[in-house]
Amino acid sequence: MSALRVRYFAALRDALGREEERVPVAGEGLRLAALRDLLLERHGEAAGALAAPGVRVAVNQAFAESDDPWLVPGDEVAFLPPVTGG
Amino acid sequence: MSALRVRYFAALRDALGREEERVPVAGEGLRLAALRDLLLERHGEAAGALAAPGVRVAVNQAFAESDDPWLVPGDEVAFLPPVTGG
Amino acid sequence: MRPEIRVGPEDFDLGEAYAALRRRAPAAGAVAAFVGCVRDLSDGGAVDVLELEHYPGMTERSVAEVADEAARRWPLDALTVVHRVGRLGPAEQIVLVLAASAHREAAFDAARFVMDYLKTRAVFWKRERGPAGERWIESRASDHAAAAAWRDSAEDAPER
Amino acid sequence: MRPEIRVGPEDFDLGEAYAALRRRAPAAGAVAAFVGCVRDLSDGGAVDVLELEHYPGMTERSVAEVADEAARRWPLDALTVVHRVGRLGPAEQIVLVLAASAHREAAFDAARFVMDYLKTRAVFWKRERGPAGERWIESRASDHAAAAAWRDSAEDAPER
Repeated sequence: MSALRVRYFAALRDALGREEERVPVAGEGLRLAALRDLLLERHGEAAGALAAPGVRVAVNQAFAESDDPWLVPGDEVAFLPPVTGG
Repeated sequence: MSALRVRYFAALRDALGREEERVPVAGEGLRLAALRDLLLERHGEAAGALAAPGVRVAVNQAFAESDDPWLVPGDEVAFLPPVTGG
Repeated sequence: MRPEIRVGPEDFDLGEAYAALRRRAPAAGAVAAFVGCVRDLSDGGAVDVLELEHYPGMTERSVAEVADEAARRWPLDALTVVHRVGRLGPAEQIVLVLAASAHREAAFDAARFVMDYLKTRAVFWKRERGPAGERWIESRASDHAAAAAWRDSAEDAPER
Repeated sequence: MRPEIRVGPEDFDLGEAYAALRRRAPAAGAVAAFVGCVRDLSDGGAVDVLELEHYPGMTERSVAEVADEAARRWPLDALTVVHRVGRLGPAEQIVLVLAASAHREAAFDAARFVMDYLKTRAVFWKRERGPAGERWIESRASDHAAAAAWRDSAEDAPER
């Protein structure tokens, strides 16, 4: 199944109105930056929340330090608002 | 009973070889400084421990900040080595 | 020393967790502990329910990383971190930290470090519900300052 | 807020003391705790027995003064201090501090302050017995430095 699993947590889930979605990708994959463009196109204004200050992205449950990571089908990408544990 | 109760704790009890003693005083009492002289006379070298660094004196269970306090019969005077609680 | 980590909805018992820690570190001279509970009043007003969301898998790893960092910085004999998730009512327990060391300085420092880092690095999100509705709690500047202070002091961290 | 103080030979139970503290401060968001135990090894070598001497009356008052000073410095909802006396074996519990407050900073600070001040101001004396004989423990310079640091910071003590 040639898709990414994209997950939204906490306030971002509320903003996007969903907790996850499948994003089909071509076999060779795409950069995280390209996924952002794709999500903006798909969700319009609501996707602005993904670029809010403090929002971080995890690729396969590890924080991405830039928009450079290359994503391939099967990867799990999560958008995480600032954490408030403890 | 016209006496002070003088108590020694911990290492000072070992040094003086006793945990307490009665020191008779005249009706009008005496200063803590005078009690020290009296104890030096009574115990000789052993009483040197009472003037060791860090030793404090409590009069009626409150720390004396100097050798000035005036002691009257019935008072309790205690010599306390540096504390090591906690 | 392998930190004991637990993330889940179950409540914890400080006395039992302490007894278990002492079994792992019977010779430790000092144990510092912290328990965080739901307050009935927050910046947003009265609180009826606190919901703790997490990211299963990533959350456990983020807590373990905080604990491992504490174990690198201080000579700990044992370390326990328990963090609850799900719906909690006022006064319910949220988080437990126990740190055992030979001396009190390391035990206190490590417990406080773990709490400061959990606040800013562990993957949890809190939502409050009260009479005024519900809201996601925002991260506190003071929590980030507390965590940053440890980072700044990393070079002269105690090496006892 | 009236600190709960106990000085005596009886052992204590952290879990029970915590439950009692929570009953006095049910709304506190943060509880910091410390337990100090007899180490089986000290500067003087192996330890078989630790003897804790005190001055009945004056000792209780000195502990209460430390607790009261903590309560003046931080906004505490509850504070418990238990200190044992008499003969203790290796790994036995000596001292317990529990501090409850709205926020973790005050709870941690108060618990640590109480320990630092107990070390230098509370009227107890420790004697160790081991294979090498017995000796009165000397007060540690690091304990005096820790207590002095609080005195120096008195002016900018947190007033939360």
